[in-house]
Amino acid sequence: MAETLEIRWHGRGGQGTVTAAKVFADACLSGGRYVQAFPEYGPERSGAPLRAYNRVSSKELRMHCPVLKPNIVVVVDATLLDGIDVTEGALDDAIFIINSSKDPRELREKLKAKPTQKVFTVDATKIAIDCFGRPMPNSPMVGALAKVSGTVSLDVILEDVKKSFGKKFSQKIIDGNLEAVKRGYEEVREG
Amino acid sequence: MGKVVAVTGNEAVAEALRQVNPDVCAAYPITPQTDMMQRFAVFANNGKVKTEMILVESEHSAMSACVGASAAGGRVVTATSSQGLALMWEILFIASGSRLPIVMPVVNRALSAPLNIHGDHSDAMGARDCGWIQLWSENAQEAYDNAIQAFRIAEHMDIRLPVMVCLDGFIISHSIERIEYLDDELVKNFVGEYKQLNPLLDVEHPVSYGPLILPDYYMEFRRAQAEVMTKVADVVLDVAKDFEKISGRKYGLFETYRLDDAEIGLVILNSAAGTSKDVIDEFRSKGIKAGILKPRLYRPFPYKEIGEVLKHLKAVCVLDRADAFGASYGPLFMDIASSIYPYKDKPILINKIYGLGGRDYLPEHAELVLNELVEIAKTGKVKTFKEYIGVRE
Amino acid sequence: MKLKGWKEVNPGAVITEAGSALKFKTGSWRAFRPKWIEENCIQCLFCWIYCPDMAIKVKDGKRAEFDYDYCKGCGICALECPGKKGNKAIVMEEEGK
Amino acid sequence: MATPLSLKELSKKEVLLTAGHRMCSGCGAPPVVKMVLLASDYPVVASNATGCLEVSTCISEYTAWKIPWIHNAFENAAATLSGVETMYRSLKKQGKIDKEIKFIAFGGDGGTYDIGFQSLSGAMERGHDMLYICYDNGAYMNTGIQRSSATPFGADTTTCPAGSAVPGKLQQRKDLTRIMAAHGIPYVAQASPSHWSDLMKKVRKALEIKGPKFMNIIAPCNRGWRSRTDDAILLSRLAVETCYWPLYEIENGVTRITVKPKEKKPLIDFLKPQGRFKHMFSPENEWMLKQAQAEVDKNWERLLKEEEFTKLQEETKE
Repeated sequence: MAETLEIRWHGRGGQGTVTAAKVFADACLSGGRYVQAFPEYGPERSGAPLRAYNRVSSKELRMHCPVLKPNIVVVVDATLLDGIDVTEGALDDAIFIINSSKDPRELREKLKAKPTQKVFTVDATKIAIDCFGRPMPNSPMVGALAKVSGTVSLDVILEDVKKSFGKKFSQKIIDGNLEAVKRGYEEVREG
Repeated sequence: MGKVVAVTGNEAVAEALRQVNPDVCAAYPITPQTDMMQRFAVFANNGKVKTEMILVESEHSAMSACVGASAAGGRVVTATSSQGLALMWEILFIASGSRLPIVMPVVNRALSAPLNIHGDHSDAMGARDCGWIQLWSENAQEAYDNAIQAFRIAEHMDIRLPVMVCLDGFIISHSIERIEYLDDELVKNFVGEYKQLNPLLDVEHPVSYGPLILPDYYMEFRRAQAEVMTKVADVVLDVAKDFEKISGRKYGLFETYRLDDAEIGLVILNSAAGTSKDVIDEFRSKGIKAGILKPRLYRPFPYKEIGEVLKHLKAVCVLDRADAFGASYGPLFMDIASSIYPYKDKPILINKIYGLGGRDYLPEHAELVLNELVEIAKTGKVKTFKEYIGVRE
Repeated sequence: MKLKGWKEVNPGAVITEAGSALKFKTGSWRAFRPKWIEENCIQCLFCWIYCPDMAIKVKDGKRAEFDYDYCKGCGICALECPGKKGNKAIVMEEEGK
Repeated sequence: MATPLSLKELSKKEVLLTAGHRMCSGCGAPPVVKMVLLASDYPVVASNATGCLEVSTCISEYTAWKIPWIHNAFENAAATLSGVETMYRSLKKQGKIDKEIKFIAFGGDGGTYDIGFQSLSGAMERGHDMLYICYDNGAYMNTGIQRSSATPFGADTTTCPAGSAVPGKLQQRKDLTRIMAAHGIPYVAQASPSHWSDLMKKVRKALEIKGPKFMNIIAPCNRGWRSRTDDAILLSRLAVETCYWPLYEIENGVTRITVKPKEKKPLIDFLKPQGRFKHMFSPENEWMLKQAQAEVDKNWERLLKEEEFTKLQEETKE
């Protein structure tokens, strides 16, 4: 892992993207790391494209502005790829993680990713439906990000998801989400 | 070491307020403060604090109720932002003039019109001379730490003045950051028991608050209040010393970053100071002697102390996240200019207005300003003393 | 009276001496002076309850003399006085006569 | 045991608003405050809106108050007292205070009907255990007799002067007592210092009821009303007898007229002694007198019906 990892999330309002960034930040706290998670602030409207950001670092994070040169770009909704340039500012060795049932190679072409950049996909929506019956891809995406970034182990991320769901949700929903994180972690693949 | 968590600035300050456990809290919603008081209300309604909530019908009544509750004889908090602070304006002066130690987090936000809910410093800057102490915070950790220290400062028997704890709207209030919480017991002991002074509820010793003071005495009361302000800095430093003992975190009247041997410097408040520090490191690695001064105690402003640390620089840019319409310069600039005014040899000062209404302050902005300062330091020539940055032409 | 300097004033202008207004005599405001005619007084105490200036002394539930230190001479007491058999127990006279 | 409401017994109590205050000679407000404070056998903490009462009773180092008292600003006597009362509840709950204390706010009509209306409405809705008392003299007297929403129809004030084009205030006064009743609070009443016993009974009753209470008390101002310095009590009595200012209470939704005039006097008996209504007596303004009387009649009739109706409703409940 680079000294400071900067992540940019692309999603739509109502998909839980901001929550995903928060859960990920929480999980990264272990090992004395510094973390940040914040959305691009604006009126949050269901369905509207939005961005959220993470920074994870072994040293104090002082930067308080959006991530402009992400190491990792997470695309929670592949339909965004048609309207938004998710590669903007991405570093030459950036990693893209996209929620899609398609072959990563196909998306690599669509993104016009540089040879030095890596493209991963995970069918997060399908996993979510399988696991808890709702098309909320954030849990599997957190799992996939944990795996690809190498920042957190599966155990830690599962523990954290469990904690963040707290008492607000039924055991069934929590178990479903844990399964979804696990499958996201296991099923993300590179192309 | 206390508990390490990843939380928003609002959450962190709400946690500080829970640990302080005030007697009364007045709350009224306004973005981006709302979820701080919301979180506190959850503590109150779940019996996690002894605090009685007053869910007022406006910020004006929030501050009015705080004045009543504080005069009654107990520890009082409220929080606000922007228009809410503006609506309180009248009563802010009454709180300080009556010497009531109310603590109020202010989640900084722009003022209307046009309507904007995002972070800038126009609200607190507008209230800077209302007799309140102001502590400013770069990040969630500082906001949490300042909130706890604020009670000790406000309630100090030599001071008895209200304190605002400023943090940037959204950038800090709504962003999740790693912070370290202190243990409940430590905070409780640190702030200590509330000490009453002329409590209204002491019916055996009736007092009258809020007399009409005619010209024969008004100036004497104002002069006395001005005198209290001169004692604040020492108390802030004493409280910081005690706070360091329980937290390991050091606070002063302001923070200097690589400023000692610097030739050029930035003066900047709150969250943008952090972003600037990373850029300063880049310039230092290129051999450019740059540093930062970040005020913490903004009111009363430590003119002398700040003048001392800035006087040796060649060129300084003061970055203001608020404009002072019709004045030549932004509010922070005017204070910095006053600080270095007494010195014969002093840096050239320029002023940039940035980040209004939530406009991002990016590293490139700091770079731009630092490059300009390098040039000014070299040539002694200034093109523009004040200008907006990050604005479209 | 010597006025205090700024170092001597109370913090926050709080007044800690309850009822200190008693030191401020308002008797000089009076242009008309109420006169109590005790023989016409039925001790109804209307004057006492209606007096805006707390300028009627009472002792053990009985009316006593006016407190001319404070009486502003409004005449409410005289107007409201029922008197005895049509004779008022309070009449107003020009001050200084 | 509570002090009997006889003047003999009451006169043995200390009056907690002292002499040496600087209200105008013949002002109707101090008797109101005196009666309110005498009515309470509990310790009272008061707040006071900016206004005549406030500036005249607490100047420089002189306070006429022998109870804890706070003036904050013009529009926030209710909000301020709600803060005091909340701190009381907090400290009581914590065992830091054990006394039974009552909380009373005083405001003039400007500070109550107008600028302080939001603060009052909010405090009442929140259910604070306090009594708000409006001493209503029908204009901004402290600043020099400007019209307020409590100024009666026709009155000549400095901002609605009786001119050749506009003959004084052309709007009816706001019926604040009824508005406060509409808040659904447990006790609302109207009182007059002329009827001291009725006034004090109402204060007593209010203080025994937990929750927010409101009393509207007429307080003549001889400067603003342009009347004599000795007629404050007389005019407040005429206000009652003409049914311009009916004495009634609404307790838990039940309306009761506490003083019914034996003979309802014509409104002009109340208007005539006051210079502020003088222009209404000129021939071309006859319509104003008629309209003012009609309004009083209408309100009085409605109040009588309301009394009957709410009584009936209460009886059917039982």
